[in-house]
Amino acid sequence: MKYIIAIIQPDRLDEVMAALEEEDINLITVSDVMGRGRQKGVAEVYRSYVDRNRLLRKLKVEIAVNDEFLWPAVDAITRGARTGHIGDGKIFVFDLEECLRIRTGESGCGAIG
Amino acid sequence: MKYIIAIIQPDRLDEVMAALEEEDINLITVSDVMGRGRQKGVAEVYRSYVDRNRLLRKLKVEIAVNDEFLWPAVDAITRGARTGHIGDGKIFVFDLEECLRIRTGESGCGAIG
Amino acid sequence: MKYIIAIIQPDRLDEVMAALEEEDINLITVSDVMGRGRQKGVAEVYRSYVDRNRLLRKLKVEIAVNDEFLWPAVDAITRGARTGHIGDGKIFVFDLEECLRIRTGESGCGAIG
Amino acid sequence: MAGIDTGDTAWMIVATALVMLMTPGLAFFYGGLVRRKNVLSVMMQCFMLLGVMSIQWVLFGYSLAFGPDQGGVIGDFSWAALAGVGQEPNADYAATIPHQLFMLFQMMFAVLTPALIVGAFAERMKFSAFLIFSVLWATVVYDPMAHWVWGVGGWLRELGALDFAGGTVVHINAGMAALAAALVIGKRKGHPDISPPHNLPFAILGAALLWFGWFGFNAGSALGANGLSVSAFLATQLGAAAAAVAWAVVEWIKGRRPTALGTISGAVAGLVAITPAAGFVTPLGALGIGALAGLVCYLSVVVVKGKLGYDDSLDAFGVHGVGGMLGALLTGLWATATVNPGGADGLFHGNAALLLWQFVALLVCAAYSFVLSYGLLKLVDRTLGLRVSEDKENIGLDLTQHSESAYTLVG
Amino acid sequence: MAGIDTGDTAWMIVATALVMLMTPGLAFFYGGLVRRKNVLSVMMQCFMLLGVMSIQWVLFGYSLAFGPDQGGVIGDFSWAALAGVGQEPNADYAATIPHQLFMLFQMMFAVLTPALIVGAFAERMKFSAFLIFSVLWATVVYDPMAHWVWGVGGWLRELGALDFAGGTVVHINAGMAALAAALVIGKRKGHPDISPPHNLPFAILGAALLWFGWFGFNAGSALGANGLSVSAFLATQLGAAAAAVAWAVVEWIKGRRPTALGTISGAVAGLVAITPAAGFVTPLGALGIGALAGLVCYLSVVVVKGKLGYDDSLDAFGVHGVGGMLGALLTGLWATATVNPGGADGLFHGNAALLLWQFVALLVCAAYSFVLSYGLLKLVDRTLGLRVSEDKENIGLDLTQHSESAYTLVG
Amino acid sequence: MAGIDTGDTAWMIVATALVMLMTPGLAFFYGGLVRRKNVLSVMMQCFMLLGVMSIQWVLFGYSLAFGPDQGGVIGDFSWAALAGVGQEPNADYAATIPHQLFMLFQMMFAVLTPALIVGAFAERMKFSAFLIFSVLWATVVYDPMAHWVWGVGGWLRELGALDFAGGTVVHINAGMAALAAALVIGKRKGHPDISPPHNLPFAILGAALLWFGWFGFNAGSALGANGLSVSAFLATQLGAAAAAVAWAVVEWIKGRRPTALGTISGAVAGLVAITPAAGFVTPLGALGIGALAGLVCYLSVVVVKGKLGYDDSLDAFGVHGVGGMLGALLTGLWATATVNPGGADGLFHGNAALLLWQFVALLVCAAYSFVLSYGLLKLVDRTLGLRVSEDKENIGLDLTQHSESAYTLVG
Ligand SMILES: Nc1ncnc2c1ncn2[C@@H]1O[C@H](COP(=O)(O)OP(=O)(O)O)[C@@H](O)[C@H]1O
Ligand SMILES: Nc1ncnc2c1ncn2[C@@H]1O[C@H](COP(=O)(O)OP(=O)(O)O)[C@@H](O)[C@H]1O
Ligand SMILES: Nc1ncnc2c1ncn2[C@@H]1O[C@H](COP(=O)(O)OP(=O)(O)O)[C@@H](O)[C@H]1O
Repeated sequence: MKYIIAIIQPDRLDEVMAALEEEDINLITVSDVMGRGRQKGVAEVYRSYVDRNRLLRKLKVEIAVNDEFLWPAVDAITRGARTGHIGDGKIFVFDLEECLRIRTGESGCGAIG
Repeated sequence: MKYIIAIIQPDRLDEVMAALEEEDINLITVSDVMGRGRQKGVAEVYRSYVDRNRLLRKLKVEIAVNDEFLWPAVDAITRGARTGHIGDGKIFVFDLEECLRIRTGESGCGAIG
Repeated sequence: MKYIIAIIQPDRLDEVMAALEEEDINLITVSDVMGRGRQKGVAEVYRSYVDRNRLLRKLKVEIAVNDEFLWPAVDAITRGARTGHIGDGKIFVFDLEECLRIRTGESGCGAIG
Repeated sequence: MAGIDTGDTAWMIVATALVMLMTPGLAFFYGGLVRRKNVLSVMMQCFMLLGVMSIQWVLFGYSLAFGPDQGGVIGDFSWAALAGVGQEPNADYAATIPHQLFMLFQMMFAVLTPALIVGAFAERMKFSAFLIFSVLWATVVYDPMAHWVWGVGGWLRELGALDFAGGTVVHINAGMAALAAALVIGKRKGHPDISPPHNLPFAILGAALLWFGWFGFNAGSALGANGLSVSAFLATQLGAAAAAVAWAVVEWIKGRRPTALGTISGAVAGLVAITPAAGFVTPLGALGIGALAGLVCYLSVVVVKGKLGYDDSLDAFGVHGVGGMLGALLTGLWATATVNPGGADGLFHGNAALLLWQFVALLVCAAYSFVLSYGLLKLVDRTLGLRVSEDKENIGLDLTQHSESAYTLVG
Repeated sequence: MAGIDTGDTAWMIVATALVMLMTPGLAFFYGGLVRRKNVLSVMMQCFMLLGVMSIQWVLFGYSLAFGPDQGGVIGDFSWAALAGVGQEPNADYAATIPHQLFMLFQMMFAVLTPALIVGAFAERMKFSAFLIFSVLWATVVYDPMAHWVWGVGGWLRELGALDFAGGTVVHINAGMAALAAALVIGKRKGHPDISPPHNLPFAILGAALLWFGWFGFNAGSALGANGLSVSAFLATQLGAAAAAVAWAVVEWIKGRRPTALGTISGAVAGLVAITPAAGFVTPLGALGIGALAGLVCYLSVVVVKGKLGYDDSLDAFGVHGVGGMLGALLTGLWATATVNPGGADGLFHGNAALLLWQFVALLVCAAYSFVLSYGLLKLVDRTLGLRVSEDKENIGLDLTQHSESAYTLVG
Repeated sequence: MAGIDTGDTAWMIVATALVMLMTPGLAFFYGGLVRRKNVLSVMMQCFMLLGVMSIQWVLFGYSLAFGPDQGGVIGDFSWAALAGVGQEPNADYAATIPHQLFMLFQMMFAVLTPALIVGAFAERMKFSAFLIFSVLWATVVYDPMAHWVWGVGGWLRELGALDFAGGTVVHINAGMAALAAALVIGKRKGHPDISPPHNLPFAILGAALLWFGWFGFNAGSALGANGLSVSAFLATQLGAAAAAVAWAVVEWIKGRRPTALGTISGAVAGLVAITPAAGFVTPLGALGIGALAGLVCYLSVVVVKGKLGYDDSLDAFGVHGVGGMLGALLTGLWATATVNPGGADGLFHGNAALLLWQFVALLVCAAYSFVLSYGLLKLVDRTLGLRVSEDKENIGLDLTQHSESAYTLVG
């Protein structure tokens, strides 16, 4: 099992979710993060104070998948999130040792979906 | 060492924390996330716009434990979070390579607790 | 490749970022979390209700690095985040299997920076 | 128009608008204190009352409360749909402003009072049950009591008890109904370990709007722009100020820190307690009433409530009920005819009788309100069910009762 | 000063301040409904109009609108920079208050009206384009229409159509301009799958301030503290109340839940629809207008808009345009000279002619506003460009147009 | 009551309520600009002053400021606890409204002024030190200066300097105290790299409430509902409008974007600068003062402050101090007796002397305020300690001073 963490532009979530659905991947977890990457943010100005805005709003998408879904998932995220502009984000893949469904107590591959 | 990420219902945090305490696991990190799982959300309605509400509020609980605490922790989370309804959530377990306590510089198993 | 998750005090972010820059590590992802560690929070009081405040505000910093940057990164975080007081936080290190840059599709070590 | 004074009318129009603003103010005061998943439900309840109660009042509520007296206990229906309530003054109630303006001023009270009760059953009542209960309560509890105290011929008005701006009809009444509601509907799941207020600045905003609007409530109850309304304004400001400081000081003395929530709770408690007294007491009397209100409501909310263990979510009883009763009694102590010749002297000015009448009025109204509210709530519970399912309570009322979330989380 | 009535003046000063507060109210109503990345841009636009329009009005807008008549269509420049507009009353407009106060009261309308249009093009217009458009629009569309309807010698004023507080000049006018704007600027990226309102409590706060301020708007339009202003106040309260309830009830009946957003949208729709009628209808008439406004605006926003598919982001047309036109027509039905001898009877009181005049006035104004607004928007689009780049729309207007974020995310 | 005018009284009651609302307005203006961990501390400080200063004022502050004169420098204690301050007018101050109403109107100024200083030491002062300092400051600095400028027999009142609504006593005074506070307490940890405003919509809400309330402040300073109060209202609106636009335009010209924070900062700067001038200048004069205020305060806050390097957290000195001094001087230029026969002509109307008096008054008051404030702050610092420990500053004042968090993060 693999665990994917993707950092994407905040406004690409709908596209990413749509692309994932096409691959039959429906279960995800999303959260707000701030990121500093290569993208240069717009400087923010507050009276005398100029914030060079090193941190930009991003979304973090987390998906646990069985091994055979890894690449379809990665491709789907890439498809949905890519605009070709700097700041599109990154995908990180981890090995997932164990997965449990709290409701039923099931574990392993069967618990992922 | 293991690293546990649990996605639970927002209102089960107190129960989960209590259950963890019984196992002597006190150190955790919690954050707000939105999740899409099998649970169907209530549709949200804003004038003409109906949001099928694919994302529901969840809490993410992260716990680093020494190996012998893994199953007690997983059991405690399950105990605290389970209601038997769809949407109860998932537990993901990762291998944790290293752990350091910033204050003292300690590392390894001793730094976890 | 390694993936670092550091939990730090909310007001140490600037120092941590500065220390990381000295090591030429510029790409990070930051988010709000609540943590319970050894630090005892200030009790919060709301009329009749006293919240022993088991959860304190922390920041979570995530950094993916190539192996040779792991220790410089960990040291930089430690340097930036350490105050010597309880509550300074923890650093967790994971093995990162794969990393992709969404914009270009690049993967592996080259995609990290 | 004969007899209309433009200055009095100008002030009373504004006072009416100010009292109207108190209901949204309350929506923010309460809304900031609940959990994030229930904030809209509380605000929606307040806003809906602004709609429903205005209509009820115009159609028959005003007539029941202020219309021609039936045996001292209620008005009849002759002013229903505002028949005969026009632009001319009605000298029985206010000789220098249009009758409709007096009616409007009272309308805003009739809107606010049931909204106060919301604090007791917040975070767990069905919206439908809330609506039915509120309309019934307004008709069966509020309108008659308003008639007793303010209506021409009302039996309490004749009795000689003093209530300048509605301590009895508004605060004791809502407070006792709140107590009944907390008892009937039961505790919230998890009580007393409920997460803290989700947005204290909203509660502070609400308190500020309440304080601001209360000038209309109290100084407007003089029904004109004159020395008496100014005196009531002054008492209002001092009651709120003293109680805010008192609550914070008590917190400090008890070894805790002075809190923002405590300070605004104190302010509201002071405003409640000064309401019946506003037009009858000197500035020093107002300071005294305020300080005691801060202290007593602190005790009732922080000490007593904890011991009794019912779940009055936002302390509607602890602040409005207790503060209202305290204010009624203290009016019996500090009232003086030197401030208002239309008033009476209290115990501190040599007249013990007043205190007795205050006590009688308080007792009767509190009992009436508690018993009828309890009955109505049980009735709604038996028929429609008062409380949402546990599952819905977990998810939150915003989503389950109104299909909305107050804030977006991501994006 | 000869002829000044302190009571009337007191009320009109306050009414002016209340109408001023409506623009920030609108900023919160709209601001709460957009996405988090655009909230400041909407608030900034409203606030900037408070600055720019006040200046335009004083320099020449007031003179164009209310100055000496030129052929029934516009005022001349003789009152530019407020020449001759002093502390003495101008009996043509308001005999008992300083002329400057009348001018100020009207200023707040001139500020608010262009701000209403913001709802249509929110989340995608360049700030510079917005500014230029607004100033042009105020000068070319608003000022003349204000003259027609309110100016001494204005042709619509002579015609006999009724508009108590600005249903035509303010709401139909802004509503039609909003429709033009939604058509010219096009849909937001992602429409109709736009994330939900980022902060509904802000929208509720905005609605509360609008409701509160609207008392100044409508009851102030009586230009004095008298029976008529009270009657207008009452109609305002009932129009808002009935419409809020009606919208929520329709939602409920259609098998959805009653929503907080629906309730406040209904309240605003009711306030819009009652605006032309406020000084001419009985309380029951006001209830009728309000209930219909809730129903019709619900249909226009939820049913019709969805089908037509333009993107009026915050329903500026659906609420202000539709509600304004509905109110104009219903005034033709429910108006009665018994409430206001200066008014006229409507169809329900035996006079069909009024409905005709209402219809004519509505049609002319709606057409004038739509056509000129459309032309102005196209003009600005061709020269400066109306819309931000797609990239900037993605990032959000707060950052790209104002270099600011509304909220901090971490820390 | 002999001599009371209901219209004047109606307006002044409302004006008093409006000025009261400025303090919560300021709480939101300041509260939105600080970091999330300190928002309650700022709001709490404002709210606490609403309590404490009201009490101080009634007990002895009003008597010190307005009571029977002692040598031109201070009032005596004969009006302590409002002895003799009743419902009858006091013709020395305001002949047509109850004396208590004049006292109340002034009370709201006395509450607001120390609250303005909060902006300078926000995010790092101990709550206890803040409280002690504020009460001392009100007594030793504010009350005497109010006497000099407004009290019968006050030496500055006799001198012939003009200050319509409190530019000197309120804004210069608070601004200089703020400068002293910024110097004595020192920079915040991390300055100037402090995170941005945590909630700009709150700051916008605060600015809106300030603007709204300022109508009471300035137009209320005419102490009646008449041509002068309307003229002051107009000047207020135009001062704010011109300054808001000016600040935004300067930002734009300097190659940045026009910001929402800049616009509201400009509005406040304009309101400050027009305060002393409001009742003495023509509309064009008001536009001029506003535009200059926007420009000069921009420079003082964005350019000069950066160079000098003290940490006036929320620009209490940069806006209130600088804006207040600018307004005092510009009053000396633009004042004209045609607007207000009780005023005087300024330099532009041929009278250079006024400018001199304005300058003298400004200098004396600024110096007095700075020196005494500095001394008081040092005193409190030596005895109680002004500043929280570094640790507490890190954690935030909400938690460490008030045991509260403004918002919940999870759940
Ligand atoms: N090495 C990294 N460690 C942690 N987060 C990263 C890393 N690289 C990128 N990110 C996250 O991804 C976001 C996008 O990265 P960026 O470099 O702007 O995009 P691009 O993919 O176009 O190079 C960043 O804002 C940051 O949140
Ligand atoms: N494969 C997954 N990847 C990422 N997050 C998941 C995954 N499966 C579940 N989750 C998270 O867990 C939450 C609960 O899952 P859900 O399927 O509703 O519960 P249940 O355990 O009852 O099947 C989801 O909302 C989502 O946040
Ligand atoms: N074992 C753990 N699992 C998850 N989070 C942890 C763990 N240990 C510490 N943390 C996080 O780190 C934060 C700081 O830990 P704490 O024990 O207070 O600091 P210290 O490093 O001084 O012992 C905690 O609030 C929590 O968020």
